[in-house]
Amino acid sequence: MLKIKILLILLVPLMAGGCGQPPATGDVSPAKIYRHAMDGAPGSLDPAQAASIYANFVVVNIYDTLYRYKYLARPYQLQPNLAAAMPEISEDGLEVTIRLRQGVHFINDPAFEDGTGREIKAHDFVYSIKRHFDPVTRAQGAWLWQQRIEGLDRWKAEGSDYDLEVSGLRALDDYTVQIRLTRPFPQLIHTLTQGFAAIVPREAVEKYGQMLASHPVGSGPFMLTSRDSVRVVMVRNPHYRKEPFDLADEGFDHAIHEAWGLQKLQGKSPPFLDQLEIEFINEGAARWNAFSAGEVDFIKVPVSQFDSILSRREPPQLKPELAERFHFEASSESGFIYTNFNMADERIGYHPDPGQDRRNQALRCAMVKAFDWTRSNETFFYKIGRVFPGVLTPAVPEYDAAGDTSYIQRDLEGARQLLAENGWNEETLPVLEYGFPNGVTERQSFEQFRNFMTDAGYPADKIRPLIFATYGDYQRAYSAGKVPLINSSWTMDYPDAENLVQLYYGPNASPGTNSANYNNPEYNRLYEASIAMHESPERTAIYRQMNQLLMEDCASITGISRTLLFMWNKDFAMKPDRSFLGGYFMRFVDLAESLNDAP
Amino acid sequence: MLGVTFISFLLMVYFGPDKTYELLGKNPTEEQIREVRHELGYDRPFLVRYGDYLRELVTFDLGLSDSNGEPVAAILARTLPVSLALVLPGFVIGNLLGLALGLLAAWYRGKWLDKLVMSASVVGMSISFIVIIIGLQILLCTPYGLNLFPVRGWQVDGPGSYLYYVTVPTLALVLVTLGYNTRFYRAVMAEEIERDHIRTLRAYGASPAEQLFKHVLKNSLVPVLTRIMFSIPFVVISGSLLLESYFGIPGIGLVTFNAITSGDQPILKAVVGLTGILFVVALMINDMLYSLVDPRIARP
Amino acid sequence: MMRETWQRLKSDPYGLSGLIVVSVFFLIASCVWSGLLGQGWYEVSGTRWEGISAEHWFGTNLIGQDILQRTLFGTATAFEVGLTVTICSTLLGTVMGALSGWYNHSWLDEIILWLKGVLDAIPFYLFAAAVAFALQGSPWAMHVAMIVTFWTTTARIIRGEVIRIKQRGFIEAARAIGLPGLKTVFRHVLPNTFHLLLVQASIVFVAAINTEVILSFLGLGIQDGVSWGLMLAESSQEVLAGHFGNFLAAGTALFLLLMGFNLLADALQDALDSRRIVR
Amino acid sequence: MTVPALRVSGLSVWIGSGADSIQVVDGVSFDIDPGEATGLVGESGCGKTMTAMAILGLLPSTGVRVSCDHIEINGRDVSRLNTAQRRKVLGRDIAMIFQQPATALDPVFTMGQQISAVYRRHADGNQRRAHEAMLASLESVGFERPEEIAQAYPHELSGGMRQLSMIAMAMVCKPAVIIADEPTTALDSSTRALILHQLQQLQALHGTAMLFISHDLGVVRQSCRNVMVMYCGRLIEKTDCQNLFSHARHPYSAGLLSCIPQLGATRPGRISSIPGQVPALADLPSGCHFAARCNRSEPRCSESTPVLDAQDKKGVACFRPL
Amino acid sequence: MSNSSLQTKPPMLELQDLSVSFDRQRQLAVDRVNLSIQEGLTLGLVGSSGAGKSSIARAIMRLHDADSGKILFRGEDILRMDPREMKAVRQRIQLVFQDPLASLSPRRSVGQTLLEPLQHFALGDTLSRQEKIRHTLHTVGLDHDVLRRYPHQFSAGQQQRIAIARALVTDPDLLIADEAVASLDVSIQAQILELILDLQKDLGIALLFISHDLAVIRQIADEVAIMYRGQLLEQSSADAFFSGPAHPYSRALLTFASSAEPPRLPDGNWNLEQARSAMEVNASCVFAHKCAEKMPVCEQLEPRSHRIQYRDERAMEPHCVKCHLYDEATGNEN
Repeated sequence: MLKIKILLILLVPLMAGGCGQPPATGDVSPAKIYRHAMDGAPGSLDPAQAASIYANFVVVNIYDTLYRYKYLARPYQLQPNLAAAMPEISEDGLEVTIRLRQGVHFINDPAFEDGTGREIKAHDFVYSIKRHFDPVTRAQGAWLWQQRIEGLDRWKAEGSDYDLEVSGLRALDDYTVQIRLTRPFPQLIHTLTQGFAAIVPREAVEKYGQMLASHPVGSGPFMLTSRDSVRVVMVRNPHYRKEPFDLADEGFDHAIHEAWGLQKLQGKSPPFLDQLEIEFINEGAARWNAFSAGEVDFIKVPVSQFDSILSRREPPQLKPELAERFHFEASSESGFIYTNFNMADERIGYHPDPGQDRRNQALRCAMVKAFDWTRSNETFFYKIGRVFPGVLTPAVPEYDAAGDTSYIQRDLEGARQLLAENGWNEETLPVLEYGFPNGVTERQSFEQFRNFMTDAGYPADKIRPLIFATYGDYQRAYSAGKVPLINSSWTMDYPDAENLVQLYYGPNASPGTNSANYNNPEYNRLYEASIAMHESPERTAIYRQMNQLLMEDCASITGISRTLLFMWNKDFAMKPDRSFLGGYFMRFVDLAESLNDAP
Repeated sequence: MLGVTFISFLLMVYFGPDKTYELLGKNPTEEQIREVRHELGYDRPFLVRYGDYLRELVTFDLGLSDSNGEPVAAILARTLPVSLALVLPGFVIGNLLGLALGLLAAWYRGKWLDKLVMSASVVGMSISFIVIIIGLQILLCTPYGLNLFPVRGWQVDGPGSYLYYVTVPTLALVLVTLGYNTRFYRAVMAEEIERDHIRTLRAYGASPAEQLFKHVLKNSLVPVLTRIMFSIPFVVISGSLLLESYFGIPGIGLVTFNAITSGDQPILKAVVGLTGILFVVALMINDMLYSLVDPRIARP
Repeated sequence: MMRETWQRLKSDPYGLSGLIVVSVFFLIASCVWSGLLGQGWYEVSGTRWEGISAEHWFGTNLIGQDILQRTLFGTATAFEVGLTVTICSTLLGTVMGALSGWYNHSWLDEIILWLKGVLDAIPFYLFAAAVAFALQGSPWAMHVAMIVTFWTTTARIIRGEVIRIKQRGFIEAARAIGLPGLKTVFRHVLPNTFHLLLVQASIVFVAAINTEVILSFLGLGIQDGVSWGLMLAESSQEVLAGHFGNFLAAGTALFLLLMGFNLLADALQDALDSRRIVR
Repeated sequence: MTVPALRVSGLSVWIGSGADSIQVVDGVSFDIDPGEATGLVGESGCGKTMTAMAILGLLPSTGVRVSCDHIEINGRDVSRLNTAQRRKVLGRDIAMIFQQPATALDPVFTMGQQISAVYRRHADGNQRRAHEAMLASLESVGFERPEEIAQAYPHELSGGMRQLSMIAMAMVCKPAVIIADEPTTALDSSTRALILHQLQQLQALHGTAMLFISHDLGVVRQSCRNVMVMYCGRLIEKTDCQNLFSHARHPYSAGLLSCIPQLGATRPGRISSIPGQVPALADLPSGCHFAARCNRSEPRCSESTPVLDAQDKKGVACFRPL
Repeated sequence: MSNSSLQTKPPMLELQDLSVSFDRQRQLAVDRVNLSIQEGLTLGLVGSSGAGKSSIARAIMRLHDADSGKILFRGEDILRMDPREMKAVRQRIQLVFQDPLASLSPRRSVGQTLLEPLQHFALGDTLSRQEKIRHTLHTVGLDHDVLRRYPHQFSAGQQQRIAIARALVTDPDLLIADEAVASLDVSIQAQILELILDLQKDLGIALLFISHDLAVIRQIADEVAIMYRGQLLEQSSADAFFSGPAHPYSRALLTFASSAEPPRLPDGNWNLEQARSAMEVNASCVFAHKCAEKMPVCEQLEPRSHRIQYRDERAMEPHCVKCHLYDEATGNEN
């Protein structure tokens, strides 16, 4: 009966509509349209609020930053973008002078005097950074520069008057910016590649106010035409500065990039696309379906599909029938996933009584031992995630591939023994809440976590879920120290390990990024000592030492870096990139050679 | 109306989600937290915030989304048409089909046709909306089924693409409402058919068509209209919420869903206010229709 | 009275099969509560996405939990939610409906009607979300949201019926001997709404289970434990990858239980029809 | 001999199916001549209304079984007609007036619309002529301002006016037969008198035959010349009114008559009542259904059934009539 | 039995200028009515529907608030009683309704129904209550095996007997029967009337018998009161009334009630349309718009209620009429 009903109902619209066909797109139109799928949606498109990967992605394609990373070179190398050259840095590392390219204009917008975009000047950069220190902006990037640029914090304290000059952030002339730092900040240039540091015209801010977030006025390669909850559409900025692509300079490697057809870009000026559409598809399965149905040209493959697309895991390789149609790249994210213990919680963290403090440490270490990274990797990351001990992810040079991995080896016996030795049993073990924001995967992670713990003898009813309706509420709760077990992930802001080790720096405790509230004086001291250092063997040694401290204290169950698989249509010549927050430039994406040459 | 706004404000805004931490940068200072809370207005007294809310509703100045800074009014203006286009076919078909089946079953009540329709409607009522959505998606949108329609999305630029995107959600909506509608309409019609004045009609030789379409239908218009009117606000918002979040359709439901999961209060406030208004409007139209349809109300 | 109802119910094949289905599910739920079944719902006993086997009748889910165990446990969750919501909302609805019907046109009636109007005007999922926010983290948030919204229908039915019954002679008779209002309501009015309450309760039960599924799917549902809604939510991430275990198990169980309840509700409605009793 | 306007013979009705079915009308046969009013009297549940509904074919097709030899209107057998043919007869040749005019009229159409719909259905589709016929009919039942009534909805009229309108509706096609089922039961005594008066005048004017169903012997006496008494689904006595009141022959008829309270200057003595109760239809005694309550019964009364001569105007179904 | 001998006794129940209005529209349902009921006697209250008969009954039971006037039960004003006193009065006055099925609680067995008043008034102990119920059932002609059954399992006549039994179980002094036989078939009506007459004879209770049917009233009442649109138009002993109704309305009612054939319309304006439009006419006599003997004064002045003097032997009996025809001051044309 049900069948009949369904059939009947199915037939009606089918017959009436003669069956819908997918709407005609790209391939018949001469315009070059590229459709990108993203696994999340950006919130605000105001650069000052481009805190998420997704927002950053859109922002850096609409606005311009002073620096960027080379398109193809890995590990990452900095490259001037709107800046004319790499910065001049004084001996003491405190004074940074940056020269801007001349003749670069904002896009045309009614915000400007005669509706045409004016030239970008040094004071625009100064203004854009200052904005982060104006409470009205609701900026999220200020933490990158606060306490670091001379006078900026005071400027804020004095009321954020843009007409007042900040001693550490000045436009020397129309094309020269000078930044004076309070202490050496080797990562400064990295921060200038981020969407946060994108250059915003003051006229637009004053005209649109908060609505700048939905009405961006930039100077980037693309201009926003529409956005809604599921997609944004951008078109080429016709006045984008001419800047021919130089293969060698961008780090071209024949072995990898030739197959992707990137050599054709040589000498041409981006952007190459006429239209850029970004679909936001949270659902992995839906994203995959959209991709396999040809509705989008590029995706980050959802883990649930790894099974069906890979012919081998190490290194990941695409099945031949897919490889015929798609390009493929596997890369490891620079961030990682981990579970912090809230060290400020006396049930599990620091305790004024030294004996209890020790027992708590034993409990944490037992839980670390009970955690089964292999299993977790297999379940959620198709066994191709990269598990590593501590906080130094495989993506940074400080990672010690030959180091001791016992921290991430499951040792149930050891865990039980540790518990027993320290007087932990079913009665004495504390009730612990495992916090997570609402979500299927999050819940599954929790249930798996609980299973790992019960395997080591932790009673199931003593590990309880603490579910939050929104991510913000979850953050609020753990920032307030209300969550003993904090499931979290970290995406690096820039490819420098400093961004990782600061996660456990005592003064960064909640509400800062140190959600574990880890506070080891030795660790703190080492961090402070390394603060002025560039990447170097000395700094690596310090970082590894810090990593060791962290593991000894068992402040966190850590960690795994996901392996990201990207697939894209062979119609396009491109190089995917999404391992950290800063920068993903769509301006270099082009139609593949064969298609491009077709009339 | 005041009650609607008050209760929803109390629950959703005052005790509602806190967006502060999502809007904060990393490693924030206490001062920054205070600043954001101030910017979001969380630090103002309850009554002031409620008063502001009412003023916003009355002046239709709904502010900007906390998430993406877009004016809420613009978001509504953009998403409402999409939602309407999405749910309207299902709503209309679901009601018309339900009405037709209900009428049919009521006329043949007790006969096999009635039993068939009623059993089918029980089956329909017993399938969860979620199961229908997922099931239809598997059946129609994936290689495991017929793979005829898109899994998600909404890129409508003409009748063809409209059909392409709207079919599966419409089917889901029809399937989930048809059982309930049929039952309801059958009950109404059956009651109406058993009324004495229909017997009078039969005694005076009126044809079944005249009985059904002239007298039964007109007499049952009041409950039918009530049901239809009052389901509109909910279909537009609640019904589209599941459909849109599952099929990735940029309508008001998805916006609401995102607002719930991200705690975007200006949007939540607007949506609640909007449904409140819709509800009141439905109430008014309903009263108006009553008096048009039923002379006992028009001329007491 | 009850015997007649039972007789009629027994002679209705649909109703009887509905009753049997519901009873079987209730038995399962009882077994789960008493610890006989479904206790392994959280245990990882297999590898991910195992197919059907002797060990895992319905296969396993992503993290290797047995889907059968989870389905069984989900039955208990469904009944736990269904019973709680049904009992509370029916009680609340009865009291409110009786009050507002008995004191028809009084300020009390007006207030209750207003409250009903307000609750009806707020879209349910938003309301549920709001309650979830307001009761942040409470495992009862979903129950509260449902109870607070579901009582209105019951109250409306009871109010109408009370107003109708109030005009009947036997109420006049009770008032004529000076029986106090509350006593009259409980002794003479409410027993006559029993048949409506029973039917309405079964409808609320269906609605509660259905809603639990949707709320859990949206993530506003149960906290610890597993429910069919959570399984369906899981399945929504799997079905497109070709793993149907969760979907089939939870979808079928849900369908069967709802069907059983719907059939039972129908049969009850027929069996308890007061007009037929009078005749 | 004239052809009777309504001839019913051997009409039986069962409720339910198979072995559980209950016979509610048992072999009812009678004639009504043109212009003649015949009352059908009996206590509630005796099958009066069932008889009327069966004559019109208004009983539901499920759960009820009807059988009859024939039902003739002006000599034409209507019992074998199919539904479409029967529809043509209903309202044109035979019309019915119901007990509750408040519910028997459609609340959402005006009286005028409802009456002219009947006329247009059967006589003349022309809207204007139907309107005129409708007004004429309303006027003929005694309304002084028929236009007002035509524009009124049923709820705007008093009970008596609704019933008069109903009569106007029945009369609009000037049918050969009218069946009036307790037309005045719900009304005041003054309104009742008025309606009976109008009904009688119209009937006389158009020569319409009328089957007048009532539980009230007084009302039947006022409006009918002939009367039939029904008990437990059977006709037990047929006679003219005068005769019944002066000389009822069936013990039940006599008992019924004696139950009616009398008006008079002096207070009447004790009223007599029929002992016992009406048996349940599901559980009728064999033979004469009244035997158990009858003080004249003898053994054969419960063994065999006394019969009433089918088409005679007078008769009694009793072995020992008074 | 001579009514005149009882005349000197104070009445059991007396209504003095009782007015009752409907809930919403402040229209009077009962308009300054004076009535009295003697111990052990039956007052038949007659009128068409909407005349205010039931409102009087409801006002006596305080089911409906009276606007003004007094209801004296054995000299005490019911309207001014506190709940405790009222409870005592309620035990003494019982009601029987028109629709027997509707007046019995469908989900309560006969036994429970009969027990309730006993419990409420705390009469007797458990044992004696059962005995009392059994006895009362016997009185109304039912076996005690009905106790466990439910109302719908009985015929209409039996249901009414149960309702009467419920009224009798507290041994009341006054029974108010509000159209208690109107919905019954004649044969059952006769049985119930018989029962009521017997009960009254055996138990000596007074009866306020409300009916629209004059024939029934003739059967049962000692005194007759005629109501029309809230007003009491005539009151007299039954014999006097039926031998010579005074008010034009009473005479019309009698004409309607006689089962003469063909149906005869009494004189006066009984046209339905007229009746409808007349509702708005504010004549001073409520009956003026239909009255065949209307005089100019009837439209101007409300008639007084006053006694008619007869010349015959029944002159001692009170016979009150509210009509200008009998008022020497205003209606002297007669």
